[in-house]
Amino acid sequence: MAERLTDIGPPKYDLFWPQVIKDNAGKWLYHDILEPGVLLHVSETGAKIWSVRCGTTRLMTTMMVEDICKLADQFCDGHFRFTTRNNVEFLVVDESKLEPLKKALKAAGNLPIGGTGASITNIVHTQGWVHCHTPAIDASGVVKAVMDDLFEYFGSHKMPAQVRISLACCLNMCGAVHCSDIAILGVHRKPPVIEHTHLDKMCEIPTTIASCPTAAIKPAKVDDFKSVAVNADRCMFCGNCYTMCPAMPLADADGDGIALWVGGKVSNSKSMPKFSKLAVPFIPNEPPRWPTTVKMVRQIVEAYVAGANRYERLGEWAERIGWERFFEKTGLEFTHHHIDDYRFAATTWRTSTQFKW
Amino acid sequence: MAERLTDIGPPKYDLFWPQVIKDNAGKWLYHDILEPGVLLHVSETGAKIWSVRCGTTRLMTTMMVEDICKLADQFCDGHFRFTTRNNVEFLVVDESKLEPLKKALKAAGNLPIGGTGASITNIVHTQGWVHCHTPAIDASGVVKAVMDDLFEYFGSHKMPAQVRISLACCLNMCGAVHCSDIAILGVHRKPPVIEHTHLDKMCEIPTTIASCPTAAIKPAKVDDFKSVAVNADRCMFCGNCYTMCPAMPLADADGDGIALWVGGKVSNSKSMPKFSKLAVPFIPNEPPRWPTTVKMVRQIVEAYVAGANRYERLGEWAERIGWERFFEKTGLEFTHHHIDDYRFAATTWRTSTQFKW
Amino acid sequence: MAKKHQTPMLDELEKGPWPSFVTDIKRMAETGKDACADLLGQLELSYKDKEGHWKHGGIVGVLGYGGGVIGRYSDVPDLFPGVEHFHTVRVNQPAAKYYHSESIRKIMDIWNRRGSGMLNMHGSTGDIIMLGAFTDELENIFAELTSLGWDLGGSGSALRTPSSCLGQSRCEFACINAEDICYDLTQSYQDELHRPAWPYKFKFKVDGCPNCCVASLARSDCAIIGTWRDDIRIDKAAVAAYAAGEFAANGGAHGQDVKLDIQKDVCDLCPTQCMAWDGKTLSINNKECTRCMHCINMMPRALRPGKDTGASILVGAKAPILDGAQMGSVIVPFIKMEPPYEEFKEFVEKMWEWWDENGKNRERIGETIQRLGLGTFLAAVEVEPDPRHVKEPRSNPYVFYKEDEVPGGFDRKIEDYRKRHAR
Amino acid sequence: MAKKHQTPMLDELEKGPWPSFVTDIKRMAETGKDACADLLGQLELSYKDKEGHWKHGGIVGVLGYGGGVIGRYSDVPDLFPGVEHFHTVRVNQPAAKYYHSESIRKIMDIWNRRGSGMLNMHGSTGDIIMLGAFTDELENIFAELTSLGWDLGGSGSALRTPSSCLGQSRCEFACINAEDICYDLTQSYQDELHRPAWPYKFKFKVDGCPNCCVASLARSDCAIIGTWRDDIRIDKAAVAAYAAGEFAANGGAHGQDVKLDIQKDVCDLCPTQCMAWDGKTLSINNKECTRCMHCINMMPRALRPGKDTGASILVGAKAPILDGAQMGSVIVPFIKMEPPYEEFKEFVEKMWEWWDENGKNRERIGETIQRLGLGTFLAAVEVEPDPRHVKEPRSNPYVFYKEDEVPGGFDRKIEDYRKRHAR
Ligand code: SRM
Ligand code: SRM
Ligand code: SRM
Ligand code: SRM
Ligand code: SF4
Ligand code: SF4
Ligand code: SF4
Ligand code: SF4
Ligand code: SF4
Ligand code: SF4
Ligand code: SF4
Ligand code: SF4
Repeated sequence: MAERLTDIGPPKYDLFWPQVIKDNAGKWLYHDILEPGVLLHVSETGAKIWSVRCGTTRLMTTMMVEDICKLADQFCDGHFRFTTRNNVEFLVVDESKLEPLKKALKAAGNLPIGGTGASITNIVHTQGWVHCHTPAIDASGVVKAVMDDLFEYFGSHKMPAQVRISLACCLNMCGAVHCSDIAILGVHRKPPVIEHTHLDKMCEIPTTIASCPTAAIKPAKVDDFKSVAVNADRCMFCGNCYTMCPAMPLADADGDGIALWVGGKVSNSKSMPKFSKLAVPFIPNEPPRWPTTVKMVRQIVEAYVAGANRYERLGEWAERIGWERFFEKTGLEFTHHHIDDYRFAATTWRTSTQFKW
Repeated sequence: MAERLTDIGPPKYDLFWPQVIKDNAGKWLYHDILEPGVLLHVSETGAKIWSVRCGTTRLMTTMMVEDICKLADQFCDGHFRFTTRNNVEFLVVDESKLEPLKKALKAAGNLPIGGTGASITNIVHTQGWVHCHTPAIDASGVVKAVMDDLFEYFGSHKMPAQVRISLACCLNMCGAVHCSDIAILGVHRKPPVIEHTHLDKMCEIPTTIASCPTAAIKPAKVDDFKSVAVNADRCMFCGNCYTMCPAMPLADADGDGIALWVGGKVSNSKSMPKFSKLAVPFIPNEPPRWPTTVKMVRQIVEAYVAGANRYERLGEWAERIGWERFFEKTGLEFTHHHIDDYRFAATTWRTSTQFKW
Repeated sequence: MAKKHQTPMLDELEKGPWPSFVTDIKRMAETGKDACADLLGQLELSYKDKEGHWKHGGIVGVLGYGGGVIGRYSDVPDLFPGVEHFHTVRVNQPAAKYYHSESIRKIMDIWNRRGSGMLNMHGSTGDIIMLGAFTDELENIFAELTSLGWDLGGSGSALRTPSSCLGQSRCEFACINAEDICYDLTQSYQDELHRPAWPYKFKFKVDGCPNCCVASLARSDCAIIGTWRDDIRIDKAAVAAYAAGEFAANGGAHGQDVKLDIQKDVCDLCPTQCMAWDGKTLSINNKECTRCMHCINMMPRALRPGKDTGASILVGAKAPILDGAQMGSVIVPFIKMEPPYEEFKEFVEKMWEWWDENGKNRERIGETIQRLGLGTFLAAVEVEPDPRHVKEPRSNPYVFYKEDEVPGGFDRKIEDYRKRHAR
Repeated sequence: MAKKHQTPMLDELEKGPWPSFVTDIKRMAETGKDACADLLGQLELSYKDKEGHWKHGGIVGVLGYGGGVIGRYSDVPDLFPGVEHFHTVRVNQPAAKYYHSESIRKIMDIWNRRGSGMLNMHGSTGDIIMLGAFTDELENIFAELTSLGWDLGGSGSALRTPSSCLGQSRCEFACINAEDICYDLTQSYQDELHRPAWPYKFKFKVDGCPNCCVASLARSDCAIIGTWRDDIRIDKAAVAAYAAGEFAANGGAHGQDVKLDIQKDVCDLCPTQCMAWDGKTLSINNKECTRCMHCINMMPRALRPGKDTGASILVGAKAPILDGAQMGSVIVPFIKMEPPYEEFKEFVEKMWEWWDENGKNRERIGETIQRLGLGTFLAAVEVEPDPRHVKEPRSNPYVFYKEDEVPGGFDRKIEDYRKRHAR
């Protein structure tokens, strides 16, 4: 064990850079999106680099990585990168390889070109039923169904502005969907079912009790087992108890499903960053293709395309026209679930006579 | 007691109307502020009424009311009204009486004309040391000192927009200063001093404990007296305990003084109503003329006049230029007290890189 | 000879151009009103001590009423016996505070004879505040007031004296008869006003339009604010006159010589950007208008609210004690307001019933709503949830579902779960 | 022959134009990877049950590391033995996720031999996620990875794998060397990354400019966002070219044929309205600019951030568990970011120390700040209060004063009070 390496950290960031980046990092002058998916960056030195962006499934096999490597070898001297939204970018230094690369990508079929500019780029998402233990929904399947439907917008620049869709399969929100133009969120709706016979063995009762943000969990003795009881009226299905204690699963075929959120953003451009707001409280899980979710996402996208000004993010549009108009334009129903009742609820009430009919 | 009248309510609203109002109520077509303090209202019928608005002290004697009655008799057939901000309005039906009324008012000297349009109108205020038991400051005296200083703006239209100053002498905020362009607020800064020897006799201990919003009050036995103790670290000097229990006074010459707040509004015009925000956390009580308060109010007013666009309320101006700029322009200091730490505090933090140097 | 205290500090407040309450009180003191002299004396002491000198009230009042009088005693009565008792009598003002000299003189006369002669014209809630009576005069004052047609206002955990802007009596913007509504509510709810029976105070204020001249939105548990549903009325000739600089901007609020730049001052400042001006025609896309009043305020001679008028009802405004200040929140976006205001009163009674049942002691309705949720309140008053109730939909995912909303309900068996999922 | 489960539902996800993960996994299963076949089988079962089939992890990992591996077990292992263990190995990605085929092939080879062959490229935090290993392979995988120069990422109550946008490597907007900062922090804090010792997780993300392409502002406890203090650089010739329609608007983001209306698209949308365009000259009142990036985004060939660059530090972003989601709040409005980033690291260490002392179990730093107050946190990290810390100053009057701020302190004697005020 003497030679066991630890704490070496990742490879240094410039190790895999193409030479043109090594020479021009920090000197880039401007970029130009030549067509959907194809970026040109020009340096102060006159040097250029073309990046061809392609959608990926994120959940992929080593075979898929090999597909990418082969294309990279052929057209990019082996260089490529992944974006922060799970697209792959082929880094082209030799302009003459650009068209052949595009052709090869089209031929390959599993790496659609797009995701730049005013498009709907790849959906940031999480693990769902493929790996996690707390999901209310699958991730990859929903993403596939939604992206199939929105495919025309991935490889084009037809949106008023960039549209960022994210998905998280439970309230932990590993997809950090809370600031997305459109967020697809897995939600539970039933309080945990408790395994009284094993709870005390599997979990620490005080930690379990402390895990509940609404203090819905109390100690309880059930059939002589030390266990806990949940006050269902106070449960908001956050799942934190299950994270702390496997004897309290929430998952349920009827209880679980999807909520849609809209109008968040992260960038500071024009308006300050915004949280996503609830658009659709619940859509049942409809594997394998989640048709209602797909339909409602499209409804939102289309209303946005029809109504927004160019350069206006979805949330900026909704705020400009007013949320009453947002619900009218999207045809979505406004319910009591849309009215906040959590900690800052009062700050969301309409304290003005200003509203539209 | 048979003939004892109760529950008759106030005189009906139209009882004291001049005839022209009886004839034209609901038919008014437009108004025109002919000069500061002088309003003309014109009816669909062509009828006209002139209103001459004058500042009052609000706190007044019956002799002052008699002064008003005399002028009303002379020029208005006895008709006058008070505004929602404690100005008096003389209702002139006969145009020829307008100039003589103005002359008489000027002669009288205790009823300055003004308070209309883009002026600083009368200060809505409360009772202070003249009547209430919980004040941290006087009311009438502060108002007098501030209005003396701002007098030029009462009888003119030099403000960018209307400026509404309000004063409340304690956190109960009877002046409802929480939505004022400028608010003058009496604040305590010492926790209640407890009269252990009498508390149990004068107050109900459970009610007293329950009165504290921060749970700073706990039951305590002091020298054999049943009483309470206050955790000074949790006390935010709201005074609610003293309201419930006279054995816990807060008032203190060194502890009490004035906080200034800015940028609130009530009207729905242009921007939605806004709360006033903290500008100056504390100014000591400086009777009889509160010079520091007077000076700081003027500082705010002058920065506003210099910086705002016409038709822009103080809060609209502050938000347009940004609060960092507001503190720079007014020369007021920003301290840790300006940072909210109450229930909705997190909603006031700056969650963006957007700010000015 | 009239009583007199040395008041060197207060004397400083006789200087300066704004009317001086000190000067006014002094002259009253000079007529022999000891209460006035002692009031000045005690106030001078407060100026010296930088502390007030009044004690808690204790229960004083008139027979059969739980409110209308605020007890007040000096904590230095030996020094200032004239204000040993200094109770307040809240006299319910006529809506919009119109007076005739003849009538007001009569009540001033009562006050001169039986009270201190000191007044607040008016209290923040709207009452005529008679400031400074001894306990034994209260019944007499009340009897004389009622005999003249006046009654007391509210105090304590009761309905407080409703108040209104001047509305249709002298304002062209009024969309509802604010004064009539104020009067009608006052009369209809006399019992609620005089006999405290609620968790805490409750205030109505009525504004004729969204300009909110009585600040209902900030200061009343239930704000009734006039508005309209149809189109803003445009007088084209008057628009042209504004364009030609014939009329002063904003009804002369900035001086008669300040004229309007319709594009810049009106259209560009419209919060919804729903107005267009091409130099000749002013057009409004009324569907997108939020009836903020700005354009109408700017051009009162050219623009008027529509004709299909009614009110928006906003509930819950209050001062900061205890949970922080609140403004009113839209509860009923639009309601017709025609006498006898039945539909509105039905709403009010549902609201009160819910608050009465659910409100804690000293909890304003706005706080009860905060605690139990706006959705809960809407259900109680039978109003459908509407995007107009919120500035924005919730952004946190913590949605409470009721058992009957979820197929299969909440009851599940762990055995069933374990059939599908090993431990 | 390769193992195969019937997957009628998943097969539906092979249709449609977007790449299909099912197709990809199927081909891997066909090479004989039982883990992939069983993954599809179990996923099909989940599609049928509408419930996931993974159990809690339990503690698995590699020697000396408290994180980097997430344990995962099937709850139907008899049906799908290939995924009985399905642990995740988080491999720390190179900053900005540049790869060379040669090098990535080597780690894919490890994964083909010792793991399932399934990946997430990449995890939401930024790691290369190797999805599906048996416990007994973990040490081997780790040894092979490190021997090739790769290390594990973070998990548990530790520093998580920092990540960055691509910054100066390919972006003209980058105001700081985002990748270098990311790398430097990762290397400097290896111990914090591999050995969980905090109340909860902690994330760094580094964005080169306020566009926030790695979403640092929404997803990292400490966001380092490039910005500048001097003036936006203007290339006049390029402005003219935009005006003449020679360049596409917004860097071609709307198609090469969409040109710019400088007034409408740039100046009118500037949030501070600090830009002016007279048809010839574009001028910026930089003092009023909030460096939002909009104008630069619109005209990347004409405008560039200033040269006095550094970062704004925003602290506290997180997902909603437990107190609701937070975005980062400005803590350090501006800090220079030059290697070795000493000043920044001093700040970081003060921050961690405070959080470590004050944070409750499973409390993110943003929640600790919420609970104890932003002012308290600022004092702890020795940053002066600044209006830039807030969107607006407080509007409630509940100011806490400390005893030493008030003359005479808090201790008072009731006897003294009663000397001035009778009971
Ligand atoms: C490659 C990538 C960074 C990386 O390190 O991987 C990237 C690259 C660029 N971003 Fe980004 N952004 C990338 C994720 C993001 C994100 C993060 C996200 O979506 O999760 C954001 C914040 C999104 C939000 O606000 O919700 C983001 C907000 C922006 C903006 C601000 C747009 C706005 O109007 O709000 C710009 C400026 C613009 O597009 O005009 C920008 C501009 C750019 C530019 C033009 C920068 C440049 O000069 O090269 C790059 C190409 C733009 C394009 O794709 O059209 N990038 N960009 C990411 C590509 C993601 C993808 O595959 O689709
Ligand atoms: C007389 C009075 C109502 C009453 O029942 O007594 C009144 C009367 C008028 N108000 Fe008011 N307002 C009166 C208190 C208010 C208040 C309440 C307050 O200040 O406490 C407000 C809300 C203030 C706020 O937003 O903080 C108020 C906000 C307005 C507005 C909205 C202005 C804005 O830009 O926000 C207008 C429209 C305007 O001025 O253009 C308005 C307009 C008017 C008009 C022009 C209405 C009309 O057509 O006659 C009246 C004369 C205006 C003037 O004084 O310049 N009135 N007005 C009140 C006079 C108070 C005083 O003595 O100074
Ligand atoms: C007289 C008056 C102030 C004035 O100078 O005008 C007044 C005076 C008192 N108010 Fe008030 N309030 C008066 C209007 C208001 C208003 C304004 C309004 O009604 O528009 C408010 C703010 C709006 C609101 O209702 O929230 C107001 C909010 C309070 C509060 C805080 C209530 C809250 O929920 O935050 C208290 C505290 C309490 O009830 O214990 C309070 C309590 C008091 C008490 C009873 C003091 C106490 O703690 O017991 C004061 C009696 C003083 C006295 O000696 O007469 N007063 N009070 C006003 C009533 C006169 C009238 O009837 O016309
Ligand atoms: C793998 C990954 C999702 C993915 O598919 O990409 C993931 C997976 C899990 N996350 Fe996460 N989180 C992942 C990125 C995130 C992010 C995004 C980010 O880092 O930018 C967030 C939101 C930002 C944040 O940190 O708040 C995130 C917020 C959470 C939370 C909620 C934390 C909170 O304070 O609100 C939890 C709950 C917890 O810690 O118990 C959580 C918990 C989990 C756990 C450990 C489940 C649990 O309850 O124990 C998941 C393990 C799943 C598994 O089987 O591997 N995960 N998690 C991401 C890590 C991959 C990587 O290392 O690159
Ligand atoms: S969002 Fe929830 S279910 Fe999905 S990966 Fe994260 S913790 Fe697991
Ligand atoms: S799901 Fe959340 S709210 Fe419900 S019991 Fe568990 S921890 Fe509490
Ligand atoms: S604000 Fe406070 S001190 Fe002033 S009158 Fe109201 S309750 Fe009394
Ligand atoms: S003043 Fe307020 S916070 Fe302080 S002890 Fe009294 S009730 Fe509590
Ligand atoms: S609220 Fe409207 S109707 Fe009432 S006085 Fe003010 S402007 Fe006129
Ligand atoms: S009332 Fe307000 S929103 Fe409506 S058109 Fe006029 S300015 Fe615009
Ligand atoms: S955050 Fe800024 S610097 Fe980084 S990639 Fe995005 S635009 Fe470029
Ligand atoms: S960066 Fe933003 S605020 Fe600054 S000038 Fe450009 S658009 Fe305006």
